[in-house]
Amino acid sequence: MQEHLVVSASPHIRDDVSVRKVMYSVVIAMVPAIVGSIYFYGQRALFLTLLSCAAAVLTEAVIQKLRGVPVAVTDGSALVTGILLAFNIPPGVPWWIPVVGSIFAIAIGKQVFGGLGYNPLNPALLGRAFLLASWPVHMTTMWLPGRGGTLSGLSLSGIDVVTQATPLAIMNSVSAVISDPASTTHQIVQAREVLAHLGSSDAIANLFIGNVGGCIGETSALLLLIGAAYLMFKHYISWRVPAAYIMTVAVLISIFGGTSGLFTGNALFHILSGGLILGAFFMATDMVTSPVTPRGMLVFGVGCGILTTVIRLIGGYPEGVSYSILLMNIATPLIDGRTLPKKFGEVKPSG
Amino acid sequence: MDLGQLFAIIIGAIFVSNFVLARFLGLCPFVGVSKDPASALGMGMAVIFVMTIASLVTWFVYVFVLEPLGITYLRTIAFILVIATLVQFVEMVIEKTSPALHRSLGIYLPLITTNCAVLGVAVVNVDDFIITDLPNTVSFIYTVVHGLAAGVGFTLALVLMASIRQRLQLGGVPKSMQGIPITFIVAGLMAIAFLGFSGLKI
Amino acid sequence: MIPLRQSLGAPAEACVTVGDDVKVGQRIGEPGGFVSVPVHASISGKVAAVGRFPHPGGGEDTAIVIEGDGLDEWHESIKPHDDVGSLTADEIRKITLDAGIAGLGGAAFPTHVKLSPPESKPIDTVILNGAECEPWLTADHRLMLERPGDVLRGMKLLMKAVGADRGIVGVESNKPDAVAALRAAIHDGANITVTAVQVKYPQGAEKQLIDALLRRQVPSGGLPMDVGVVVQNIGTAYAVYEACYLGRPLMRRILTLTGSPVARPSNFMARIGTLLSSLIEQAGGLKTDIGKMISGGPMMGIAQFTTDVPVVKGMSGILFLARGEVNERQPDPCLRCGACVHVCPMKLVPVMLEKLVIHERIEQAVEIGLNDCIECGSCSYVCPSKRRLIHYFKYGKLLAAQKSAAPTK
Amino acid sequence: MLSVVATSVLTLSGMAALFGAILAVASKAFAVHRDPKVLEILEVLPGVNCGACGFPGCQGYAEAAVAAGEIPAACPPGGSDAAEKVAGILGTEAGEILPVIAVVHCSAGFSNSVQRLKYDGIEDCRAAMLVSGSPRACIFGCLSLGTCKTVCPFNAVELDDEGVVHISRERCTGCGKCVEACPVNIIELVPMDMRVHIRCSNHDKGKAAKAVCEVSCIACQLCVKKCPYDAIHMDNNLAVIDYSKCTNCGICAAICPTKAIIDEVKARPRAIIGRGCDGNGKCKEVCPVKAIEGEPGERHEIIGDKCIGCGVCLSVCPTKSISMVGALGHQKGR
Amino acid sequence: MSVMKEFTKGFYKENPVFRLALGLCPALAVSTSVENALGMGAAATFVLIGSNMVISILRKFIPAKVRIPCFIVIIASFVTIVELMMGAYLPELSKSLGIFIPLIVVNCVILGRAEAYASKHGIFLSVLDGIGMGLGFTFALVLLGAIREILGDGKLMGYMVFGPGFQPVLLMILAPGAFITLGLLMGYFNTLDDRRKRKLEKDASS
Amino acid sequence: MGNFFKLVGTLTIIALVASYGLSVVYNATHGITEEYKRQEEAAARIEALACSPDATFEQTTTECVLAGRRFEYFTAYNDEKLVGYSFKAYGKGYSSTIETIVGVDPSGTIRGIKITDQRETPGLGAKILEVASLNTLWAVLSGNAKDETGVRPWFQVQFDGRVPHELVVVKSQAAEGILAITGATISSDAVTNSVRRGLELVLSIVERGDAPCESAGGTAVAGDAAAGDAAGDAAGDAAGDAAGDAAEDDNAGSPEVVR
Repeated sequence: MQEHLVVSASPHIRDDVSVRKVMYSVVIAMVPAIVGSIYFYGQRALFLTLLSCAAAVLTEAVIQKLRGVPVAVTDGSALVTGILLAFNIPPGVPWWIPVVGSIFAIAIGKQVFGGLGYNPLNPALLGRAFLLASWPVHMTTMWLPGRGGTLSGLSLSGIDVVTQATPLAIMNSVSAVISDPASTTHQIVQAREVLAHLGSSDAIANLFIGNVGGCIGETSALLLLIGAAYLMFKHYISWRVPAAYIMTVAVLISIFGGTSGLFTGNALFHILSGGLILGAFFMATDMVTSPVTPRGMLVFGVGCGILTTVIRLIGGYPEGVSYSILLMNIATPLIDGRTLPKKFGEVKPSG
Repeated sequence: MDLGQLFAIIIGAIFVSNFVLARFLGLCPFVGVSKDPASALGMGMAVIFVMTIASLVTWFVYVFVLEPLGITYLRTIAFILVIATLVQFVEMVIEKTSPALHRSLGIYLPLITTNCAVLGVAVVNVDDFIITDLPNTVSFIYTVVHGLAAGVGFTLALVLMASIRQRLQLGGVPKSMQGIPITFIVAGLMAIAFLGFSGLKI
Repeated sequence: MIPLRQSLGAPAEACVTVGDDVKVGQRIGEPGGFVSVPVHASISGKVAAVGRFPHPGGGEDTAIVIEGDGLDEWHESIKPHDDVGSLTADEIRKITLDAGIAGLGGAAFPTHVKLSPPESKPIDTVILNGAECEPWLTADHRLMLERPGDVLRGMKLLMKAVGADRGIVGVESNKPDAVAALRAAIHDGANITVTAVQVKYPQGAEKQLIDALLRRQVPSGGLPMDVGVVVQNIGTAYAVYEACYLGRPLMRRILTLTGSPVARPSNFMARIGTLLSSLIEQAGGLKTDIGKMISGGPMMGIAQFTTDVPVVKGMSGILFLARGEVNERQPDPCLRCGACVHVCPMKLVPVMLEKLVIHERIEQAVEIGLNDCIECGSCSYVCPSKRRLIHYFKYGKLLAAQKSAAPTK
Repeated sequence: MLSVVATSVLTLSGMAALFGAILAVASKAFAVHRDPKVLEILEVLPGVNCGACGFPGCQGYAEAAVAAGEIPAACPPGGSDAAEKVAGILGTEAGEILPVIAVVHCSAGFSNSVQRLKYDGIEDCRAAMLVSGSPRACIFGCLSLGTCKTVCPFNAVELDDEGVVHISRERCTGCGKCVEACPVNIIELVPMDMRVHIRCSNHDKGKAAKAVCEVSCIACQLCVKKCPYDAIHMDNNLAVIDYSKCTNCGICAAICPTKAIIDEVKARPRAIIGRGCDGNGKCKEVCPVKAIEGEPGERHEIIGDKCIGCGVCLSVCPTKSISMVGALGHQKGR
Repeated sequence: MSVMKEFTKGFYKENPVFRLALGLCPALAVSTSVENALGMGAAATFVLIGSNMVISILRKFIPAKVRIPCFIVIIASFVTIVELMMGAYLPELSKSLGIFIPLIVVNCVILGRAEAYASKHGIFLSVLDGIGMGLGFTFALVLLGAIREILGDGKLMGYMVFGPGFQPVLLMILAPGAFITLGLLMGYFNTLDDRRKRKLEKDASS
Repeated sequence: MGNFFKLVGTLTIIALVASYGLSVVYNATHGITEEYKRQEEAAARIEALACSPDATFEQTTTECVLAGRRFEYFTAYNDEKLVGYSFKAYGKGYSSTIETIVGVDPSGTIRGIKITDQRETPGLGAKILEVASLNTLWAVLSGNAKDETGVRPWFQVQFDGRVPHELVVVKSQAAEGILAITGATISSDAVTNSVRRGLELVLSIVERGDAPCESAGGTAVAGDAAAGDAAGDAAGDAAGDAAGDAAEDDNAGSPEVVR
């Protein structure tokens, strides 16, 4: 007997993309940055990344088993979360940090809501925020210097660079010194010197390549951009969010980010530091937690940009990227609802 | 009084020590009325209104009645009496003037009385602005602005929560977590995100 | 076997009974309403049965089975009109109706209805849709190549019927031969142009075609006539030509038979009522086991479960997919990637629509445009999670219709 | 200076009096007419907002009831209990509401019926009808995709592994949502106490029906003939029970050759022939299941596991020596 | 309903925090340590018993229209008593509970019980209900407090639980930790409840 | 109308009874509370100054307003000999105003501080009172706990012997200053900064003998004072810490309080 013909609703042909394909493409896109991190920070970076991934995948599998739903860890989404979380922690932390972070990210950030596609906030960023709130010392001091370089990419004198290892943190603290009326003239001169160093082309080049102190995967703008370009080429991420995000930061920093009045900010420095590239291309673009409407994406990006700038300039954290994305994640449903595209041929709603 | 300080109070009450997410005040209505954004907004507006008025009235009661008479220990009972009356009064007015709004807020309008955010704002006001030695005009303005801003912060959290819950209702959440439990998880995650505002230098 | 449901709207009512002799072109079904067309016999013979048979539109429907006598005698009413040039608009409409012409693009909307715009909506342009609706189908393409003159003649009649003074044939730019053939066939005096449009699915959807050609957007919930346009299919124009010049009712149509399992993919001028199984024989049979048989194109066509269905007026093609080509993957959770939003030609948000329909929030779904969906299939096509978006939208529209139809007690 | 006690007492009671007065005045000034009856009715309604009454939710029902001054329509979930209470509030007499239950007239499973196509799409009967018609070769029957289950507000519908729909007697309130939703219209609301049902809706002739489904009604007319109460008739090749005549005797279910009739009575009484039997054999003649044996003139006996407790023999016994025993006579396997 | 049932329902079946989702504000705010949780629980229980008792006595005399204001005044009085007593005899605890003592007034548990129970039942049952509910509330607070204190501070009742190597999860002490812990606990209780119900149903059907 | 009086009457009577009852309780407890506070403060002053319990204190109320409150200080004498000064500092912490009593010796170094009132988060900000106990719960339960009475909280001990410019919160033990509580920079800041401001004010008064705030009570001073508050108010708890460097945020933006 011949098998029955399949009957389904149209369309009868499908593109061959799949969730797995998308997820593994993201993984591939992050490979350059992983390789870079191993180069800059040594094997420990790889070790932490692997731990983080293993914990994420395992947690996902265990919870899915417990919930009695099909175990679908092979779709790669947990792996992506694991890598992204590892990218967001300093390379010098103890081994249990990425493990606990991954467990939190997957369990509370994702599976509680039903798993892939339902979580309102980016799990990897939640994991990071959780770690940051829980073990602030580990998360803000355990930097490793880049290969052959200094923590900040420059050699500095007179400033406490041990605990303030990332370039952005140094920028923040010297800015504070400059704007503090209690600072002595000598301190201010010194601070200005540091500031000039940070803005120098050498420092910017170091930032671009990634040979500075920072989280495992966030430092090398170059390698991240290679991955991002691949994803954009594949149309898995939209240009809207990163573009709006980075442009907003650039504009706002240029205007307000300087220490000597308006329009003296160093936008390039801010864009290349503090994980902004990683955030803008890999985390703000997270499909599940960002808006689906084109206008919504722009609003989302601009919102992230504003919040990042606000947190960087007047907030308690030097980088601000993860919190601003999380905050905008919260607002995503609201943005989606308010930015529905104009329907084809839509007439002005009457009344 | 200076504007910077006023601004600090506003930002502080809305973002940094958000009444719901950082101070745990007003959780019952936060859980109850956050099912759809429209009524969340309505409830939020009602709370903003009540909080502002309550701050104003309790300031008068405290500064002109309780303090001069030396019976500040009665502040709790006096404040709650004021608030209860106020809310019931507002409820009657809304029911008369806008039945639609009244229906969408349902039973939660009377619950504003027992919304600890309202009594909370009055008590916080006393601690932060009234018993300090600020001149009366200044403490009055701070008090009212703080009430208003706290209400706005409450509304912000409420509306955001409502829009997220609306999305969550469209599937996914495991059965035992549905409803209030997941609302709390979301609140927790929102609170984590709001940690990003901590340390704002204004 | 000729089903009585040949167009959108009410099916026709049989006006012959079992045992009657019928001839080619004889009317065997009377229209069941204004939005309905008559049905004609496509062969001569004896009526063998009137009953419920599988219909390519899905499910079963009443059909008249005619046992052919092989004589192919034409009914006496079939004779060419003498002076086609002097036909008035009303007469053209009448002929169209009598000939049972329905849109041959796929939806089978009765043509005479389209040709009767209300006074308040003057029509200035007739667009002939030569942008083949779907990939794989080439029926319209063949027709444009082989009968360009007749197609344009039919078009002129259509323009006359609605009083439009301009005609545009929109052809996708990957068919330069068709453009050339049509252009060559245009003779002086006729205000007809042939325009090549971008190759982009769903360019053949009428609203998108109007937008591409005239930059006019048909309002949401409106019809092309709201912007002064009537869009007709190539095949329809040809049918009008046949009806007016030759006096023949619509009893045959061109359709494509294709897909990897087909031995000789080809276009047929097939009589209405021909069983698909016999068409398959004509095409040299099937090489491999088929997994799916689709009436229409791959994007919007209707899947069939048996080859024992007849050709109907709205059938533009038959597509076969081999077993291995059928995508039966279970859907994954929605990633909210937004690809569907990106491709939607109607600028809707399928991702939200789907969720609203799943949770039966039909009112909300309608509010954000459920009924504007043209079911082109683009969203389902691109969805990485293989969600059944179009199916949900069809379902949602059904529920929406039920809801608004439900009497409020 | 007054003492703290005096100040406190004066201030607080003063405030209380003042606010009390404000409220009292305001409640007059802003009084809204709200019918207390609406609230009362809302209290007694089940509050599931199922909409089976045809009004937008229970509130709508209550408002309509008060506006009309009588019960506007039945509240199926609430049943006569709620109706009585509502009527009590309204002061009108409640009409007797017969409790009803939904019954599915099809019992085709995956293994005993023929599929005609492989459906790939949303798990919903209505959605399936949109693209393909029924995936079953029997176009009258159940699609086994569970729309009735999804629409049921009371979790009363279950599909077993075979795809056969079962409706829980305990949970079904007869709200009729499934009846409305079923695209092949095979669900019907029947009186609650009816326990014997035709589980087929196929109007094809016997052979055609049998070809697509083993448990279909093949229009053999056996049940029509055997029904002692004339409660079954044929409607276009399909047996249909007239519930106004049916007595749940279960004869039809016992004799149906294709098991297309279901007998849900779990425990039936059993006939017992007493001493008074004179062996006239009348009971033996009428017994539809041949459960009585005995030589003429001798006391007859009931064959225990054959008797279905239909009670037909009772009425024909001239000596009135047959009686029905207990409802626990024997357990009919499901 | 038996007296015992009336008394124990507050623990699990009608636990004010986990099941009825009442009194959430103090439950989250003061559950940073077991000590505070106990103090708050005791204070709330005292107010609950007192107000239930008084309201039950007065229930016949209070007109419906001013019911809520009257209840609130009564509750507020008891709260103020607690506030004053605590200030005098337990000054340290009073300090650490902060504004949440006055906020007991608007604790939905108390007004809710007054509305739903005490205004309809006799004095004995009302007091019993107050004790039960109060203990249930305390139980919930202590459970939350214990979890948060152990994980967030590595301590229980102010004493270290783990060795000095333990790195406490500071988040648990912060606001997010409170929300998440409560959410997970509620989800857990729901699961338990579900399982219980399913078992009951199974028992009933077999 | 009778209904009206019944409503109002009931409410009034209940309020009457309630307030009577309350005032009785108040009268009974008020004295105890006040007395406790007075004693606690006195004890704290002595502890902060590490002087003999017989020391006498002389209160001075200044024109200055600091942190929204009129600034007062005590001059302590033991046997007619100047021992030092003591004042109360108010700093806005994360969830409360932290009251600290500071003892200063005549040379201007801190002799000790004692935090007398705080409602900071237990486990976080409240660690400003934490004694670095090594006793575990198990040790306590098994009765092996070491006696730790009289041990002063490590955070407060850090203030001993400091002069104003050393009162800076730092995040690592390597740096010179007051080591912050992990995750609770706000609370650490609040204490440190309020102590420093008070100290500077006291010293300028006693050393130079001038009352540097003629404009006390005016809006400018009030605003300044409040600005100090705001910085504390605005800052979150664990957060500032995480920044790793926000230690100086409190005084970074705002001008010094008193000229």
